[in-house]
Amino acid sequence: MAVTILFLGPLRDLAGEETREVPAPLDWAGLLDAAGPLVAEQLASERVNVACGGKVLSDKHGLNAQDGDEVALLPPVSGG
Amino acid sequence: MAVTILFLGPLRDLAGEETREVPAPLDWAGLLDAAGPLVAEQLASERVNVACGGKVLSDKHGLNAQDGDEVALLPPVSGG
Amino acid sequence: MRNVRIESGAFDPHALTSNLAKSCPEAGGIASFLGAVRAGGGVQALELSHYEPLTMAGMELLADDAFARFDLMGLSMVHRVGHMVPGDPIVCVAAASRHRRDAIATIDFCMDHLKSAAWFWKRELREGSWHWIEPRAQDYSDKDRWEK
Amino acid sequence: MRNVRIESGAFDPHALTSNLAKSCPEAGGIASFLGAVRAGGGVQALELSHYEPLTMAGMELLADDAFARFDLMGLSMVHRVGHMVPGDPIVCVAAASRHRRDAIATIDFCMDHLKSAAWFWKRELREGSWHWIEPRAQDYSDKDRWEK
Repeated sequence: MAVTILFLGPLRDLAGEETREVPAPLDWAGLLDAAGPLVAEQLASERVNVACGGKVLSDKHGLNAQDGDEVALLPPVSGG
Repeated sequence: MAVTILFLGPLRDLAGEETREVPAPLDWAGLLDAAGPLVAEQLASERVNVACGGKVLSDKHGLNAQDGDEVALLPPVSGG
Repeated sequence: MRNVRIESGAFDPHALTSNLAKSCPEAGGIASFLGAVRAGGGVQALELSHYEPLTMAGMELLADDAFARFDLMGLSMVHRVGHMVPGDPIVCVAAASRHRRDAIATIDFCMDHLKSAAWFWKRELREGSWHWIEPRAQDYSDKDRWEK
Repeated sequence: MRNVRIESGAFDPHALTSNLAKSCPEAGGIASFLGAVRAGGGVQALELSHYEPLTMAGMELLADDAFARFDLMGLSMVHRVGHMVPGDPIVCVAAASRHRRDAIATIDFCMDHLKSAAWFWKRELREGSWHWIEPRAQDYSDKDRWEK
Protein backbone atom coordinates (compact mmCIF):
# COMPACT_ATOMS: atom_id res chain seq x y z
CA MET A 1 0.00 0.00 0.00
CA ALA A 2 1.00 3.60 -0.33
CA VAL A 3 -0.01 7.19 0.30
CA THR A 4 -1.68 9.14 -2.52
CA ILE A 5 -0.80 12.80 -2.83
CA LEU A 6 -3.56 14.79 -4.54
CA PHE A 7 -2.72 18.14 -6.12
CA LEU A 8 -5.67 20.59 -6.20
CA GLY A 9 -6.23 23.68 -8.31
CA PRO A 10 -3.07 25.48 -9.48
CA LEU A 11 -0.83 23.00 -7.63
CA ARG A 12 -1.82 20.43 -10.23
CA ASP A 13 -0.18 22.55 -12.93
CA LEU A 14 2.98 22.88 -10.85
CA ALA A 15 3.10 19.16 -10.10
CA GLY A 16 2.40 18.22 -13.71
CA GLU A 17 0.00 15.50 -12.59
CA GLU A 18 -3.17 15.03 -10.59
CA THR A 19 -1.97 12.41 -8.11
CA ARG A 20 1.30 10.84 -7.06
CA GLU A 21 1.75 7.57 -5.16
CA VAL A 22 4.48 7.52 -2.53
CA PRO A 23 5.46 4.89 0.05
CA ALA A 24 3.85 5.04 3.49
CA PRO A 25 4.31 6.46 6.04
CA LEU A 26 4.61 10.08 4.92
CA ASP A 27 5.58 12.97 7.22
CA TRP A 28 6.06 16.69 6.46
CA ALA A 29 9.68 16.34 5.34
CA GLY A 30 8.75 13.40 3.17
CA LEU A 31 5.87 15.37 1.64
CA LEU A 32 8.09 18.36 0.75
CA ASP A 33 10.51 15.95 -0.86
CA ALA A 34 7.88 13.94 -2.74
CA ALA A 35 5.94 17.02 -3.92
CA GLY A 36 8.92 18.47 -5.79
CA PRO A 37 10.52 21.90 -5.34
CA LEU A 38 7.80 23.99 -7.05
CA VAL A 39 4.99 22.59 -4.93
CA ALA A 40 7.20 22.51 -1.80
CA GLU A 41 7.70 26.26 -2.18
CA GLN A 42 3.92 26.75 -2.21
CA LEU A 43 3.47 24.46 0.79
CA ALA A 44 5.62 26.85 2.81
CA SER A 45 2.82 29.42 2.62
CA GLU A 46 0.28 29.56 5.42
CA ARG A 47 -2.40 29.96 2.78
CA VAL A 48 -1.83 26.43 1.49
CA ASN A 49 -3.58 23.78 3.56
CA VAL A 50 -3.08 20.02 3.76
CA ALA A 51 -5.82 17.47 4.33
CA CYS A 52 -5.15 13.87 5.33
CA GLY A 53 -7.88 11.24 5.19
CA GLY A 54 -10.49 13.91 4.32
CA LYS A 55 -9.71 16.24 7.26
CA VAL A 56 -7.86 19.54 7.01
CA LEU A 57 -4.84 19.45 9.34
CA SER A 58 -4.71 22.27 11.88
CA ASP A 59 -0.92 21.75 11.95
CA LYS A 60 0.23 20.53 8.57
CA HIS A 61 3.80 20.13 9.83
CA GLY A 62 2.54 17.29 12.01
CA LEU A 63 1.47 15.25 8.94
CA ASN A 64 1.65 11.53 9.59
CA ALA A 65 -0.02 9.73 6.67
CA GLN A 66 -0.38 5.96 6.77
CA ASP A 67 -0.97 3.24 4.18
CA GLY A 68 -4.06 4.05 2.11
CA ASP A 69 -4.35 7.69 3.20
CA GLU A 70 -5.03 10.40 0.69
CA VAL A 71 -3.04 13.60 1.31
CA ALA A 72 -4.67 16.57 -0.46
CA LEU A 73 -2.70 19.76 -1.06
CA LEU A 74 -5.12 22.70 -0.95
CA PRO A 75 -4.06 26.08 -2.35
CA PRO A 76 -6.12 29.26 -1.75
CA VAL A 77 -9.69 28.69 -2.85
CA SER A 78 -11.97 30.68 -5.15
CA GLY A 79 -15.58 29.79 -5.69
CA GLY A 80 -18.75 31.53 -6.73
CA MET B 1 -66.01 73.55 -11.38
CA ALA B 2 -64.78 72.36 -8.01
CA VAL B 3 -61.92 70.83 -6.06
CA THR B 4 -61.90 67.08 -5.51
CA ILE B 5 -60.60 65.83 -2.17
CA LEU B 6 -59.25 62.27 -2.40
CA PHE B 7 -58.94 60.21 0.78
CA LEU B 8 -56.16 57.59 0.64
CA GLY B 9 -55.63 54.48 2.74
CA PRO B 10 -57.08 54.56 6.26
CA LEU B 11 -58.33 58.16 5.76
CA ARG B 12 -60.94 56.72 3.41
CA ASP B 13 -62.44 54.74 6.28
CA LEU B 14 -62.51 57.87 8.47
CA ALA B 15 -64.07 59.98 5.72
CA GLY B 16 -66.61 57.32 4.83
CA GLU B 17 -66.07 57.95 1.14
CA GLU B 18 -63.36 57.92 -1.48
CA THR B 19 -63.73 61.46 -2.82
CA ARG B 20 -65.55 64.63 -1.91
CA GLU B 21 -66.27 67.61 -4.18
CA VAL B 22 -65.96 71.04 -2.62
CA PRO B 23 -66.14 74.54 -4.13
CA ALA B 24 -62.93 76.15 -5.36
CA PRO B 25 -60.70 77.72 -4.20
CA LEU B 26 -59.66 75.58 -1.22
CA ASP B 27 -57.11 76.63 1.40
CA TRP B 28 -55.88 74.83 4.54
CA ALA B 29 -58.67 76.10 6.77
CA GLY B 30 -61.21 75.16 4.13
CA LEU B 31 -59.69 71.69 3.83
CA LEU B 32 -59.86 71.05 7.59
CA ASP B 33 -63.47 72.11 7.53
CA ALA B 34 -64.42 70.10 4.42
CA ALA B 35 -62.58 66.95 5.54
CA GLY B 36 -64.58 66.59 8.74
CA PRO B 37 -63.29 66.40 12.32
CA LEU B 38 -61.91 62.82 12.20
CA VAL B 39 -59.78 63.46 9.11
CA ALA B 40 -58.86 66.98 10.28
CA GLU B 41 -57.39 65.46 13.43
CA GLN B 42 -55.18 63.21 11.28
CA LEU B 43 -54.18 66.12 9.04
CA ALA B 44 -52.66 67.82 12.09
CA SER B 45 -49.96 65.10 12.16
CA GLU B 46 -46.69 65.78 10.36
CA ARG B 47 -46.84 62.20 9.07
CA VAL B 48 -49.90 62.98 6.93
CA ASN B 49 -49.03 64.63 3.63
CA VAL B 50 -51.15 66.56 1.18
CA ALA B 51 -50.73 66.55 -2.60
CA CYS B 52 -52.33 69.10 -4.90
CA GLY B 53 -52.42 68.59 -8.66
CA GLY B 54 -50.22 65.47 -8.36
CA LYS B 55 -47.42 67.11 -6.33
CA VAL B 56 -46.77 66.60 -2.63
CA LEU B 57 -46.84 69.98 -0.87
CA SER B 58 -43.70 70.80 1.09
CA ASP B 59 -45.89 73.10 3.22
CA LYS B 60 -49.40 71.72 3.35
CA HIS B 61 -50.61 74.72 5.35
CA GLY B 62 -50.03 76.81 2.21
CA LEU B 63 -52.61 74.77 0.24
CA ASN B 64 -54.26 76.85 -2.47
CA ALA B 65 -56.30 74.52 -4.68
CA GLN B 66 -58.08 75.92 -7.74
CA ASP B 67 -60.94 74.79 -9.95
CA GLY B 68 -60.31 71.27 -11.23
CA ASP B 69 -57.49 70.46 -8.80
CA GLU B 70 -57.35 67.12 -7.03
CA VAL B 71 -56.26 67.37 -3.39
CA ALA B 72 -55.00 64.00 -2.13
CA LEU B 73 -54.70 63.32 1.59
CA LEU B 74 -51.81 60.91 2.16
CA PRO B 75 -51.49 59.07 5.49
CA PRO B 76 -48.32 57.13 6.45
CA VAL B 77 -47.50 54.60 3.74
CA SER B 78 -46.79 50.87 3.89
CA GLY B 79 -45.75 48.88 0.85
CA GLY B 80 -43.87 45.69 0.09
CA MET C 1 -32.34 47.04 -18.83
CA ARG C 2 -34.68 48.95 -16.58
CA ASN C 3 -38.17 47.72 -15.83
CA VAL C 4 -40.28 49.59 -13.26
CA ARG C 5 -43.96 48.65 -13.08
CA ILE C 6 -47.08 48.66 -10.99
CA GLU C 7 -49.19 45.55 -11.64
CA SER C 8 -52.89 45.34 -10.89
CA GLY C 9 -52.96 41.60 -11.64
CA ALA C 10 -50.84 38.55 -10.83
CA PHE C 11 -47.24 38.53 -12.06
CA ASP C 12 -44.49 35.90 -12.18
CA PRO C 13 -41.49 37.08 -10.13
CA HIS C 14 -39.27 34.18 -11.27
CA ALA C 15 -39.84 35.03 -14.94
CA LEU C 16 -38.99 38.64 -14.10
CA THR C 17 -35.64 37.64 -12.59
CA SER C 18 -34.95 35.15 -15.34
CA ASN C 19 -35.63 37.80 -18.00
CA LEU C 20 -33.35 40.26 -16.26
CA ALA C 21 -30.55 37.66 -16.20
CA LYS C 22 -31.06 36.92 -19.91
CA SER C 23 -31.00 40.59 -20.81
CA CYS C 24 -27.77 41.23 -18.86
CA PRO C 25 -25.31 38.55 -20.11
CA GLU C 26 -22.37 40.68 -18.97
CA ALA C 27 -23.54 40.70 -15.37
CA GLY C 28 -21.72 38.35 -13.01
CA GLY C 29 -24.43 38.53 -10.38
CA ILE C 30 -28.21 38.73 -10.25
CA ALA C 31 -29.89 39.27 -6.89
CA SER C 32 -33.62 39.23 -6.40
CA PHE C 33 -36.12 39.68 -3.64
CA LEU C 34 -39.70 38.47 -3.69
CA GLY C 35 -42.18 39.60 -1.07
CA ALA C 36 -45.32 37.47 -0.85
CA VAL C 37 -48.49 37.33 1.19
CA ARG C 38 -47.65 34.98 4.07
CA ALA C 39 -49.76 31.88 4.57
CA GLY C 40 -50.58 30.55 8.00
CA GLY C 41 -50.51 33.84 9.88
CA GLY C 42 -54.26 34.36 9.96
CA VAL C 43 -54.29 36.75 6.99
CA GLN C 44 -57.16 35.85 4.66
CA ALA C 45 -56.49 38.58 2.11
CA LEU C 46 -54.34 41.62 1.57
CA GLU C 47 -55.23 44.77 -0.30
CA LEU C 48 -52.77 47.32 -1.57
CA SER C 49 -53.86 50.70 -2.81
CA HIS C 50 -51.77 53.51 -4.24
CA TYR C 51 -52.05 57.04 -5.61
CA GLU C 52 -51.07 56.67 -9.22
CA PRO C 53 -49.87 60.25 -9.91
CA LEU C 54 -47.27 59.86 -7.15
CA THR C 55 -46.55 56.14 -6.97
CA MET C 56 -45.01 55.52 -10.40
CA ALA C 57 -43.00 58.75 -10.26
CA GLY C 58 -41.71 57.75 -6.82
CA MET C 59 -40.67 54.29 -8.02
CA GLU C 60 -38.86 55.81 -11.00
CA LEU C 61 -36.98 58.15 -8.67
CA LEU C 62 -36.07 55.18 -6.47
CA ALA C 63 -34.71 53.36 -9.54
CA ASP C 64 -32.72 56.49 -10.51
CA ASP C 65 -31.27 56.59 -7.02
CA ALA C 66 -30.31 52.88 -7.18
CA PHE C 67 -28.54 53.37 -10.53
CA ALA C 68 -26.71 56.39 -9.08
CA ARG C 69 -25.59 54.60 -5.90
CA PHE C 70 -24.66 51.17 -7.21
CA ASP C 71 -22.77 49.81 -10.20
CA LEU C 72 -25.79 48.29 -11.96
CA MET C 73 -26.36 46.72 -15.36
CA GLY C 74 -30.08 46.17 -14.92
CA LEU C 75 -32.94 46.64 -12.50
CA SER C 76 -36.49 45.29 -12.40
CA MET C 77 -38.92 46.57 -9.80
CA VAL C 78 -42.53 45.41 -9.86
CA HIS C 79 -45.13 46.13 -7.17
CA ARG C 80 -48.65 44.73 -7.05
CA VAL C 81 -51.75 46.71 -6.16
CA GLY C 82 -55.25 45.37 -5.60
CA HIS C 83 -56.60 42.30 -3.87
CA MET C 84 -54.22 39.42 -3.00
CA VAL C 85 -54.45 36.14 -1.13
CA PRO C 86 -51.80 34.12 0.77
CA GLY C 87 -49.04 32.97 -1.56
CA ASP C 88 -49.49 35.83 -4.03
CA PRO C 89 -46.39 37.85 -4.92
CA ILE C 90 -46.60 41.47 -3.70
CA VAL C 91 -43.29 42.87 -4.84
CA CYS C 92 -40.22 41.74 -6.72
CA VAL C 93 -36.94 43.62 -7.10
CA ALA C 94 -34.16 42.09 -9.20
CA ALA C 95 -30.78 43.66 -9.89
CA ALA C 96 -27.90 42.72 -12.18
CA SER C 97 -24.35 43.90 -11.63
CA ARG C 98 -20.75 43.10 -12.45
CA HIS C 99 -19.86 42.18 -8.86
CA ARG C 100 -22.26 40.52 -6.44
CA ARG C 101 -22.39 43.09 -3.67
CA ASP C 102 -23.90 45.85 -5.84
CA ALA C 103 -26.79 43.57 -6.84
CA ILE C 104 -27.43 42.46 -3.26
CA ALA C 105 -27.21 46.02 -1.85
CA THR C 106 -29.63 47.21 -4.52
CA ILE C 107 -32.43 44.82 -3.57
CA ASP C 108 -31.86 45.69 0.10
CA PHE C 109 -31.97 49.44 -0.66
CA CYS C 110 -35.02 49.27 -2.92
CA MET C 111 -37.00 47.07 -0.53
CA ASP C 112 -36.27 49.33 2.45
CA HIS C 113 -37.71 52.26 0.49
CA LEU C 114 -40.68 50.42 -1.02
CA LYS C 115 -41.61 49.24 2.47
CA SER C 116 -41.84 52.59 4.22
CA ALA C 117 -41.31 55.39 1.69
CA ALA C 118 -43.33 54.60 -1.43
CA TRP C 119 -46.93 55.65 -2.00
CA PHE C 120 -48.69 52.42 -1.10
CA TRP C 121 -51.22 51.62 1.61
CA LYS C 122 -51.75 48.08 2.79
CA ARG C 123 -54.53 46.44 4.72
CA GLU C 124 -55.08 42.85 5.83
CA LEU C 125 -58.26 40.86 6.25
CA ARG C 126 -58.11 38.91 9.53
CA GLU C 127 -61.06 37.08 11.07
CA GLY C 128 -63.37 38.85 8.68
CA SER C 129 -62.29 42.44 9.32
CA TRP C 130 -59.81 44.71 7.60
CA HIS C 131 -56.81 46.19 9.43
CA TRP C 132 -54.53 48.88 8.05
CA ILE C 133 -50.85 48.01 8.34
CA GLU C 134 -48.19 50.57 9.18
CA PRO C 135 -44.48 49.91 8.79
CA ARG C 136 -42.73 48.49 11.86
CA ALA C 137 -40.27 50.76 13.70
CA GLN C 138 -37.55 48.59 12.22
CA ASP C 139 -38.76 49.31 8.70
CA TYR C 140 -38.15 53.02 9.31
CA SER C 141 -34.71 52.43 10.83
CA ASP C 142 -33.82 50.06 7.96
CA LYS C 143 -34.59 52.85 5.50
CA ASP C 144 -32.64 55.41 7.54
CA ARG C 145 -29.46 53.31 7.13
CA TRP C 146 -29.20 54.64 3.57
CA GLU C 147 -29.31 58.34 4.40
CA LYS C 148 -26.14 60.16 3.63
CA MET D 1 -36.60 23.13 3.46
CA ARG D 2 -32.86 22.75 3.14
CA ASN D 3 -31.23 21.92 -0.17
CA VAL D 4 -27.41 21.96 -0.39
CA ARG D 5 -25.90 20.50 -3.56
CA ILE D 6 -22.89 20.39 -5.81
CA GLU D 7 -23.89 20.02 -9.45
CA SER D 8 -21.60 18.68 -12.16
CA GLY D 9 -24.08 19.61 -14.92
CA ALA D 10 -26.25 22.58 -15.81
CA PHE D 11 -28.94 23.59 -13.32
CA ASP D 12 -31.86 26.06 -13.42
CA PRO D 13 -31.41 28.70 -10.70
CA HIS D 14 -34.87 30.22 -11.29
CA ALA D 15 -36.56 26.86 -10.76
CA LEU D 16 -34.51 26.46 -7.58
CA THR D 17 -35.76 29.78 -6.20
CA SER D 18 -39.30 29.13 -7.38
CA ASN D 19 -39.30 25.72 -5.65
CA LEU D 20 -38.00 27.23 -2.43
CA ALA D 21 -40.79 29.84 -2.51
CA LYS D 22 -43.41 27.11 -3.11
CA SER D 23 -42.07 24.99 -0.27
CA CYS D 24 -42.10 27.91 2.21
CA PRO D 25 -45.62 29.39 1.97
CA GLU D 26 -45.25 30.95 5.42
CA ALA D 27 -42.24 32.99 4.36
CA GLY D 28 -42.85 36.66 3.65
CA GLY D 29 -39.60 37.08 1.76
CA ILE D 30 -37.46 35.05 -0.60
CA ALA D 31 -34.06 36.43 -1.58
CA SER D 32 -31.83 34.81 -4.15
CA PHE D 33 -28.46 35.34 -5.69
CA LEU D 34 -27.29 33.87 -8.98
CA GLY D 35 -23.65 34.01 -10.01
CA ALA D 36 -23.04 33.37 -13.70
CA VAL D 37 -20.11 33.25 -16.10
CA ARG D 38 -19.89 36.79 -17.50
CA ALA D 39 -20.12 37.27 -21.24
CA GLY D 40 -18.15 39.92 -23.05
CA GLY D 41 -15.16 40.02 -20.70
CA GLY D 42 -12.91 37.85 -22.84
CA VAL D 43 -13.59 34.68 -20.87
CA GLN D 44 -14.16 31.77 -23.26
CA ALA D 45 -14.72 29.14 -20.60
CA LEU D 46 -14.55 28.66 -16.87
CA GLU D 47 -13.66 25.51 -14.98
CA LEU D 48 -14.40 24.87 -11.35
CA SER D 49 -12.83 21.99 -9.46
CA HIS D 50 -13.38 20.92 -5.88
CA TYR D 51 -12.25 18.32 -3.34
CA GLU D 52 -15.34 16.32 -2.69
CA PRO D 53 -14.49 15.01 0.83
CA LEU D 54 -14.21 18.60 2.04
CA THR D 55 -16.46 20.63 -0.24
CA MET D 56 -19.88 19.15 0.60
CA ALA D 57 -19.09 19.03 4.33
CA GLY D 58 -18.01 22.69 4.17
CA MET D 59 -21.20 23.73 2.40
CA GLU D 60 -23.30 21.87 4.98
CA LEU D 61 -21.46 23.67 7.79
CA LEU D 62 -22.06 26.99 6.02
CA ALA D 63 -25.79 26.18 5.82
CA ASP D 64 -25.79 25.24 9.53
CA ASP D 65 -24.15 28.57 10.30
CA ALA D 66 -26.74 30.47 8.22
CA PHE D 67 -29.63 28.74 10.03
CA ALA D 68 -27.99 29.56 13.37
CA ARG D 69 -27.40 33.25 12.55
CA PHE D 70 -30.59 34.16 10.74
CA ASP D 71 -34.29 33.53 11.22
CA LEU D 72 -34.73 31.22 8.22
CA MET D 73 -37.54 29.04 6.93
CA GLY D 74 -35.63 27.58 4.02
CA LEU D 75 -32.29 27.65 2.27
CA SER D 76 -31.11 26.37 -1.12
CA MET D 77 -27.43 26.47 -1.99
CA VAL D 78 -26.22 24.97 -5.26
CA HIS D 79 -22.70 25.27 -6.68
CA ARG D 80 -21.55 24.04 -10.08
CA VAL D 81 -18.30 22.26 -10.76
CA GLY D 82 -16.84 21.33 -14.15
CA HIS D 83 -16.65 23.14 -17.44
CA MET D 84 -18.84 26.21 -18.05
CA VAL D 85 -19.25 28.81 -20.78
CA PRO D 86 -20.44 32.46 -20.64
CA GLY D 87 -24.03 32.67 -19.47
CA ASP D 88 -23.88 29.45 -17.46
CA PRO D 89 -24.99 29.63 -13.83
CA ILE D 90 -22.13 28.95 -11.39
CA VAL D 91 -23.84 29.31 -8.05
CA CYS D 92 -27.29 30.02 -6.68
CA VAL D 93 -28.24 30.74 -3.07
CA ALA D 94 -31.89 31.29 -2.18
CA ALA D 95 -33.25 31.95 1.30
CA ALA D 96 -36.78 32.19 2.70
CA SER D 97 -37.60 34.01 5.91
CA ARG D 98 -40.44 35.66 7.77
CA HIS D 99 -39.00 39.18 7.41
CA ARG D 100 -37.03 40.36 4.40
CA ARG D 101 -33.73 41.28 5.99
CA ASP D 102 -32.92 37.76 7.19
CA ALA D 103 -33.32 36.39 3.66
CA ILE D 104 -31.19 39.15 2.13
CA ALA D 105 -28.47 38.87 4.80
CA THR D 106 -28.37 35.10 4.28
CA ILE D 107 -27.57 35.28 0.57
CA ASP D 108 -24.95 37.96 1.30
CA PHE D 109 -23.38 35.81 4.06
CA CYS D 110 -23.40 32.57 2.07
CA MET D 111 -21.96 34.17 -1.08
CA ASP D 112 -19.15 35.86 0.86
CA HIS D 113 -18.14 32.46 2.22
CA LEU D 114 -18.60 30.49 -1.00
CA LYS D 115 -16.43 33.05 -2.78
CA SER D 116 -13.35 32.88 -0.59
CA ALA D 117 -13.80 30.17 2.04
CA ALA D 118 -15.28 27.09 0.34
CA TRP D 119 -13.23 24.31 -1.24
CA PHE D 120 -13.46 25.34 -4.87
CA TRP D 121 -10.78 26.32 -7.38
CA LYS D 122 -11.62 28.32 -10.45
CA ARG D 123 -9.77 28.95 -13.68
CA GLU D 124 -10.68 30.92 -16.79
CA LEU D 125 -9.83 30.34 -20.42
CA ARG D 126 -8.78 33.65 -22.02
CA GLU D 127 -7.21 33.95 -25.45
CA GLY D 128 -6.64 30.22 -25.51
CA SER D 129 -4.86 29.83 -22.19
CA TRP D 130 -6.05 28.97 -18.71
CA HIS D 131 -5.61 31.33 -15.75
CA TRP D 132 -6.26 30.43 -12.13
CA ILE D 133 -8.42 32.97 -10.33
CA GLU D 134 -7.87 33.99 -6.74
CA PRO D 135 -10.41 35.95 -4.70
CA ARG D 136 -10.01 39.73 -4.81
CA ALA D 137 -8.82 41.48 -1.64
CA GLN D 138 -12.39 42.72 -1.31
CA ASP D 139 -13.73 39.18 -1.31
CA TYR D 140 -11.65 38.45 1.80
CA SER D 141 -12.71 41.66 3.53
CA ASP D 142 -16.36 40.96 2.60
CA LYS D 143 -16.11 37.62 4.34
CA ASP D 144 -14.38 39.12 7.38
CA ARG D 145 -17.42 41.37 7.99
CA TRP D 146 -19.22 38.34 9.43
CA GLU D 147 -16.62 37.42 12.02
CA LYS D 148 -17.83 37.81 15.55
